[in-house]
Amino acid sequence: MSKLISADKLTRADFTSDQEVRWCPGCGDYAILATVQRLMPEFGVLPHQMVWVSGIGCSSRFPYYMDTYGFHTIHGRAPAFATGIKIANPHLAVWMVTGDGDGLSIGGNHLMHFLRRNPNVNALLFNNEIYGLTKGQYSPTSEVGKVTKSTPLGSPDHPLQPVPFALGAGAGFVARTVATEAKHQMMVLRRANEHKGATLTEIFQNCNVFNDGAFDKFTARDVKADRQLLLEHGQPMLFGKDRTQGLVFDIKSFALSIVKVGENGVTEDDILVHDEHNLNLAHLLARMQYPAYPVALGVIYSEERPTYDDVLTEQGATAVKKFGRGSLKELLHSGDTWTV
Amino acid sequence: MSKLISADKLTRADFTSDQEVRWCPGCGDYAILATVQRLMPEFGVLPHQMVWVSGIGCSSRFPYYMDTYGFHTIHGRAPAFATGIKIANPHLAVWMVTGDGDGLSIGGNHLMHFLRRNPNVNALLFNNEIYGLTKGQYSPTSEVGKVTKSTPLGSPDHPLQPVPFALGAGAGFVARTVATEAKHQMMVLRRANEHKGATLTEIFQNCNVFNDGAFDKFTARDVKADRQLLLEHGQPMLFGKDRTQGLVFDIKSFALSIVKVGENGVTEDDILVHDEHNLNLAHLLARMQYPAYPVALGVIYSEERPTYDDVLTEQGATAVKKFGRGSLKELLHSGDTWTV
Amino acid sequence: MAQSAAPQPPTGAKIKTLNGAVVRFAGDSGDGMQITGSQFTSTSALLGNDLTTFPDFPAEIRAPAGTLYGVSAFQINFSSDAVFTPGDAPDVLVAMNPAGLKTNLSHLKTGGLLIVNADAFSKANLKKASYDENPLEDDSLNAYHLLSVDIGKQTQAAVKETGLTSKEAGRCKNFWTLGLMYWIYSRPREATIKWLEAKFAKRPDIVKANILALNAGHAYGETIEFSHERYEVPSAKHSPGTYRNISGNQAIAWGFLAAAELSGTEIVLGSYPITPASDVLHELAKYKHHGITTMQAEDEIAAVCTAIGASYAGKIGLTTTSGPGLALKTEGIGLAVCTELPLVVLDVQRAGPSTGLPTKTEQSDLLQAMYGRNGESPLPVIAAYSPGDCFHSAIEAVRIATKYMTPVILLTDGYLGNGAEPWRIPDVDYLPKIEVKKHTDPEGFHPWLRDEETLARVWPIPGTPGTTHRIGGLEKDYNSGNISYDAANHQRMSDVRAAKVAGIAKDIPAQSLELGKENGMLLVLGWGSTFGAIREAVSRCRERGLDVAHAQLKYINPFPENLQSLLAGFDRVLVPEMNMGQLVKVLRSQFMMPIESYAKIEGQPFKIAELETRIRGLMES
Amino acid sequence: MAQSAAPQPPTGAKIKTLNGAVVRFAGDSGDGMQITGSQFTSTSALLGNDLTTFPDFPAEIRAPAGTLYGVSAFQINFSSDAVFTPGDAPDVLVAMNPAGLKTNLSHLKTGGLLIVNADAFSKANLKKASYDENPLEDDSLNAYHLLSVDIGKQTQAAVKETGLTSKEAGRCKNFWTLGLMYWIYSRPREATIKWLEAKFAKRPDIVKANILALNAGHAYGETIEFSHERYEVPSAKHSPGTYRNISGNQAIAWGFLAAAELSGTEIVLGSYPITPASDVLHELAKYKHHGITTMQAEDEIAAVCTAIGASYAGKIGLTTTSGPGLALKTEGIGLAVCTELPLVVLDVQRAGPSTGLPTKTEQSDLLQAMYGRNGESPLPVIAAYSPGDCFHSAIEAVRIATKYMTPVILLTDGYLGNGAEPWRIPDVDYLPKIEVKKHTDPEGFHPWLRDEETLARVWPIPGTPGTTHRIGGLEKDYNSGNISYDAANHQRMSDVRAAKVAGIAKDIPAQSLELGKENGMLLVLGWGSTFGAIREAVSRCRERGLDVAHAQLKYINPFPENLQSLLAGFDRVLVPEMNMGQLVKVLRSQFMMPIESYAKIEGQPFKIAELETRIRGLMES
Ligand SMILES: Cc1ncc(C[n+]2csc(CCOP(=O)(O)OP(=O)(O)O)c2C)c(N)n1
Ligand SMILES: Cc1ncc(C[n+]2csc(CCOP(=O)(O)OP(=O)(O)O)c2C)c(N)n1
Ligand code: SF4
Ligand code: SF4
Ligand SMILES: [Mg+2]
Ligand SMILES: [Mg+2]
Repeated sequence: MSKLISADKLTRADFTSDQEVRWCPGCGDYAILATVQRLMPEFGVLPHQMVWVSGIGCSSRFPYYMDTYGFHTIHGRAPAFATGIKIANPHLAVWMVTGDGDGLSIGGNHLMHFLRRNPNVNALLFNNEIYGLTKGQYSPTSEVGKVTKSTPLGSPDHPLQPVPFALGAGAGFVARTVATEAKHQMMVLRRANEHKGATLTEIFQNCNVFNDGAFDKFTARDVKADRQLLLEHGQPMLFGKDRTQGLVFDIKSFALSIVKVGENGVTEDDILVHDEHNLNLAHLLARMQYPAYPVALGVIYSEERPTYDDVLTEQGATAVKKFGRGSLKELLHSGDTWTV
Repeated sequence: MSKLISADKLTRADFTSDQEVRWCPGCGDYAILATVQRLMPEFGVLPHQMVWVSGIGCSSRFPYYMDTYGFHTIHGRAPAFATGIKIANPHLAVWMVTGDGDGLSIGGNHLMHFLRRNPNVNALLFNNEIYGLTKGQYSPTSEVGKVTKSTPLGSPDHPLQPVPFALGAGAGFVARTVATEAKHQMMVLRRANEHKGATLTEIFQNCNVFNDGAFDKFTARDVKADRQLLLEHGQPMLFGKDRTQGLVFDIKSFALSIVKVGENGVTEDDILVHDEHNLNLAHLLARMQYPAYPVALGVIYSEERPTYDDVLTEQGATAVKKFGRGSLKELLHSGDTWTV
Repeated sequence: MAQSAAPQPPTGAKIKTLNGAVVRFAGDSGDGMQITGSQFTSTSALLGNDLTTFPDFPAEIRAPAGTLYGVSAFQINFSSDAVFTPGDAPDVLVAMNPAGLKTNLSHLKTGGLLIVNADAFSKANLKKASYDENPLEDDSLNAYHLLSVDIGKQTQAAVKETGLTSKEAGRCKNFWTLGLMYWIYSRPREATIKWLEAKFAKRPDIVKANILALNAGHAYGETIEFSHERYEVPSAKHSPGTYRNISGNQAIAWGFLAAAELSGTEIVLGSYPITPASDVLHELAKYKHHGITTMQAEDEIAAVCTAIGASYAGKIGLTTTSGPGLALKTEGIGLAVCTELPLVVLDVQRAGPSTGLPTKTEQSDLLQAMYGRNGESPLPVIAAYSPGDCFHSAIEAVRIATKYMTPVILLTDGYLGNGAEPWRIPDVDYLPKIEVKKHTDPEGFHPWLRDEETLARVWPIPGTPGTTHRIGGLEKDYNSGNISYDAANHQRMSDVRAAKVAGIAKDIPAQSLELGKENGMLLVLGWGSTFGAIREAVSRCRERGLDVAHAQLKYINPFPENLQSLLAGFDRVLVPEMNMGQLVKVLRSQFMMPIESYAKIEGQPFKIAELETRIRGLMES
Repeated sequence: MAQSAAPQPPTGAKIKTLNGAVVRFAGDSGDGMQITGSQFTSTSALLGNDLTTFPDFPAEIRAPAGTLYGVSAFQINFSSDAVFTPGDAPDVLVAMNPAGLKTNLSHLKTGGLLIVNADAFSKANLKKASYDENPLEDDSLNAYHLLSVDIGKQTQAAVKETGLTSKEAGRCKNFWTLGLMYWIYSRPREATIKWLEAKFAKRPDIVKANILALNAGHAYGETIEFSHERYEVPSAKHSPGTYRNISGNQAIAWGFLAAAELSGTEIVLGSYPITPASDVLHELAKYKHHGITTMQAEDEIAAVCTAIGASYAGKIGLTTTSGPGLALKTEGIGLAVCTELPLVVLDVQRAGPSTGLPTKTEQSDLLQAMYGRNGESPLPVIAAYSPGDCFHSAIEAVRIATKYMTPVILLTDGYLGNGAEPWRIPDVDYLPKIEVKKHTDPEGFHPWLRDEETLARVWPIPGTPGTTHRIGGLEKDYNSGNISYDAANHQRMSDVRAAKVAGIAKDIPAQSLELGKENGMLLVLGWGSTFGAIREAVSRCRERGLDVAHAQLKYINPFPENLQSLLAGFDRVLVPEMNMGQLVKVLRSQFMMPIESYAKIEGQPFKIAELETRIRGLMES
């Protein structure tokens, strides 16, 4: 139960429920929970004005641990519940948690329509490239050939990339971060919170039981500087330990390519500058995969457009303005009637 | 019932069933049916080796009119049925028909997973930007603000663009054509047929009853030359009545822009050449909308990669090679047993 | 123009007074039969007749002209007595083309009046309707009173002065026909003229042409040597009040608007279009100023989940669908059962299985509504039995859902949804308020606190300080609402969920008899849209002196408390259903009585005559 | 190493011969209790004991160490007599930590042997298990025979020589415990040693350490002053044959492989993971060389639709799931009913409603299986009752599906799926072949041609010349298979679909009695996994001289032809079910008999004792 507190005195404890956290020891979900609980007080939203919605999966247990309103729903359908909550009460701050199975396998359609509709809801997709809760089957984001319980001979499907998928669906805000990078994650979630409209943040999260080390190749401490591109709007897209590598667009191959500043006459001015409002660029950044490219983290795309809840609210208001607040009596007597 | 004919003597009649066609007079579906029936004999596939699968909608009645095997299934699920048929019998030529509601609203998830899995099935999406069969509600491809029976105050959702969606889903072949352009349609479907893997062809189809003229702005005879870009692999992307307008990539705005050949020193050599294997280009072309751009028609993207049915077949074959053809007797006696 | 249509004193033919009549209009989808029918309906209603209508659409959107499957028909039964069905066999059949004749003739009473548009009986049209011979030219229609008129030509002549193209002029022929029918049944033309003026306000030429056609048809009755009689059907003895025509789908939509007003709680509708339920979505979408938000979701699953989300957020979640859509919603409804959230699910049933016969009616989702969920998921099921009752059933569904914190399934069907009847508009001030309790007290709060009487859990609304909580589809502890895997607790929670629903029996009216008295030889027990046909059939049997009673069940889960004793009072109980005997299964399993089934599954409502025959067969044998 | 584990002649303690015993291992998820349990099981099976096992997993994947909800347990009932359940109350409980003790102690028989790992009873662990006091140090365990051993330390000492880290060494403590249990029950260690050698072939140090621990545990029994008795449980009188241990999920998977071989028709499995059905998918995915294609679909809807697509293409479509997944498949299954395609749907039931208690067992999807589809969609439902029967039920489901061209729902549950028992391997050569008829004759072909006897429609396969055709979910004409909106045809098709399923009654075995004789005072009628508990309880009651019989129903739709008369032969019929009385509902509605329900919904199988008490209560009162 939440205490009666004022928005400027919120602390992490105000967002921490009394429920025992039940993830496997070492699970990446803990780091996300801690970051979120530490971040939330910043937003000035009281716990009782916040709803966390989820589907089913390890990740989807998240709402139980937040001392806010929370709804742990059914597998894959969280975007629909979140939309329902938001349109029923647009004043609530609605956050959603889903997994790569929940959000992209059974729930891919809802997520897609959620993104194009654009309700003002923030969705976090915990991508561990595996089904955790059902004990280790491959997920839509697992790599081709993955050997799991359900694919002892290797998985046959081409993986889905969440961010390109979201952009293809018409998302207005897409970002990417890493579970264990608290600072970066906070930055990204702050941006998601500020954005008016549906946001999707993909969070690389390690499932140490069924898919341990899935992201080590670009998140491990010693390699990350060279293998991650930390995006900043308006800044040249440089990366590497000494920030000497950068992205340019090569018109010949019609693709991004990596150059070294200081070599072959390349200067920082030649490097592409990140423009998070450019959808064309976003598409290219979103699809960069290690080892050909560094993995792009941060806000990949953002575009404000009318939110679904605002449009519906406005339609209601316009209707009232036009017809007056509906009266049942008038309605029943409208059109052809006769009196006996 | 199909007659016993040889593949080289096929005619349109061999693909025409005895069922009365039940679309509204004037419906764009007729044109597609005629084109398909005329085209099929070319492929040398006997009618009994072909299966047409569909969901539910006006468009999904299509299989009834083909004298092949056909399955008119349930709303939105055609990709799953088609995949089941193909993996059960990879020798069959499997074609699928869906609508913008069937394939993108209720069935969006199946279509997405179908595309990334890449079974060797050809899907045709009849896009009329409306729900025909249920008498005129808006669909995911309808424009914002569309007034329909279910949205008397205008639809609130940002529309989904089928081709960008398909590319975001990881499709290996995406094309676009117009119902009434028989020649172009044939060219595109020929290409789809040749492509090994899942193909998606969006066909702009007029629903003259509930959404008449939806595509006139770029398909009408008098404007189409100026408002359509007919893609040809390896050819410069020129359009316009006298083919003097062309596409270039503007690095400043990081976007395609339109130039006039012969003006400001622009020559044909400056014009971008279509490369249907370049996914970056495909993304840009796919999102071009009139009036800002001409609408791109033809093969927007193609990339061959292993098909789902091939991989599964191969896994079966590898397993047999490795373990021998499974014997039930051996299986039952494998592992720990004891005899009394 | 209008004055020329003022009712003229009847001239030639004698006018015979009838108790009532059944008229059926049939023609091509493009012939405007639904409009003709509803104009005839409005006018008859304004005249004070009681009436029931049945529109009979083709499955295709717009089938090619002249085809058998493209025929659109509209039947109306109007009377000075109370009527309960659109009538079995029409007294008059209007056939605008050969296909309309072919597919509808079998309905017509022997000796009935058959009006045909002779112009349409061309070779091509005859062929499309699979006629080898022109039936107007052989003896095949001898059993009827045939009035063959070149309606097309007559219409063209009548509207010539407007200068419309001949295609546009041709479209007025349904109003010509309507004029003739008005003449035959002595109905005034004003209401239709007003309607035309409003409808085509932007096209005065069309208004004029249609009025000309209407008047010409009327005049035709006057002038020809019309050997058939002319009739008058006086007003019915309606209870005093203001009436309107209403269809089931419209009434149910308005019922939900009423529930929003009566409960002071807004409604959020999540829906996905499906025949024959879509019109409820369409209707509700018009009334955003009535405290309703409507959303066309991407599918039925999203629709129900959106509605449940809205319920969690403190609104009344509503979702509307038909059979295949209900099948998709079952997992979501199970969550609403488990989280005990108020939700109303409307199923406008259609003929199954699978896609079935989407435009035909059936009552075959009852067992799906009762049992179609995983696990033990009891919920209330109610069925509306008439268009007017649809209004009240919608309110009742919302009352039960919010009072008991439970999803409620409300059943109607395509016949009920599309059919219309005059309805005495209720006095809004006397409609009972729905008291919705939202929980705001943080003291001792947990989300599974229950009302001792109703067993409903509290409804704490996000946004309320002090009652933050988490719910979900996992089993929860009776005493804290936290997730619980405890064995005894699962039994207890299962028991209380069942007891809560069963307890609603105390809060609904006792089952009453529509006709007849308690303790008798035969009770005919119906549910849903079979009401009218059963009532009329039982009434006819009773007129013959048979000891038969009629009850129509509205509350199916739980049954009214007195139902078992009521049934026990009869020697036999017969349950007619438009399915293979689903209610019978439920009744038998609950009461273990040898209840008899009269199951018919033809995608069509029962005819009075077939019910009468069955009842008499049972009782006279 | 192996020779050191050769069975040593019993030294000190006297060995008492028992008929059987029930042992329960409980510990933290990380303690390896499932491995310990299954090793004990294999060894006992090899010794010739009859046995049944019950693994009891936590709901969490890997709960934090020491928590109550992270406890993992494994129970085995082994005997020289036939056993049918894992046993009600264990004779021995092994508790590897305080949480294991806390959550499992209530199961232990009064006076039973309680072995605890004293090392784990640290302050921290006691707190995590909500113990205020250390139960090993107060009187709270007085009712049991407590053997408190510092297993952790003992293990460390035993494996020291291997040089493993102390963490790795600690992991061997389950084998130490197993060694002690082997000593107590006089079981040889070879099989386990062999298993270790194979399992950790790449880590000889681990093999060695575990063997050392096993032997040390065994030696501990020898050396300590162990005041408890030592036992021997001789072999059971199994019928001659070769046996293996098998769980329900494995057996059902193998049954499907058998069906593919017996029918000469490949299987295509479309499935989506869900507890507790996933293991069937996992098992089948291993056997691509057995004529099976498996696909993990994007959801349950795609899974069933893929399977139906495969059926249309001439393979056997199979889909496996649990309750919430079945809810999602209902629309698809309805299409298979309507298109009359062979399809097998396996539902490994779990506790509901909604997400419910995913790791707990229940039988509450029966009504969903029977009625959970829109429209009239009859289909056969069968339920397996034991792991061995799972194998045959899978074959039977395929036989019925292909012979009658119908989807079949096959029900098991989590208890049956995970539980294991010894199974006499059937002689493959004597398993009846499944004759699958595919239609290839173009003569007079249409896709709804029916077999006069079975009423099954033909199965024409795409790729066959001369039989191209279109099918779908719309109603079709009886005589041509074309779409038909005809009223009488819909009745006829509905009737024939129902008759086809009902007719299967002629093709299944008559219901037999498991125990007792026809015509008596009480019949206990079970279905599914309650078999063992009911059989044992009835057997005990019969030993007391009560006139009670037992039958276990496998065919639920249709019922065996003789079922009604069989039931009528008893004064009373009691139906125990792990739900709120679902089979009772079906039986009552069909037979209108006052069948009594013993419904229990605790997510747990029935205990023999509670059934015995209920039966005696009924009969002795
Ligand atoms: C309808 C339904 N189908 C299947 C399941 C089983 N299930 C639960 S979670 C899950 C997948 C979880 O994967 P993901 O979303 O990636 O979450 P993670 O556990 O990896 O965080 C599945 C298949 C279910 N609960 N409900
Ligand atoms: C489960 C289910 N929900 C809804 C419907 C109703 N329905 C049939 S077709 C359709 C939409 C058709 O739109 P589209 O796919 O664009 O096809 P079109 O008719 O425009 O060709 C809908 C909603 C259905 N048949 N089944
Ligand atoms: S299974 Fe994986 S994702 Fe789930 S809690 Fe454990 S470590 Fe985390
Ligand atoms: S409703 Fe539209 S899409 Fe459907 S058949 Fe008619 S014109 Fe074609
Ligand atoms: Mg995951
Ligand atoms: Mg459409």
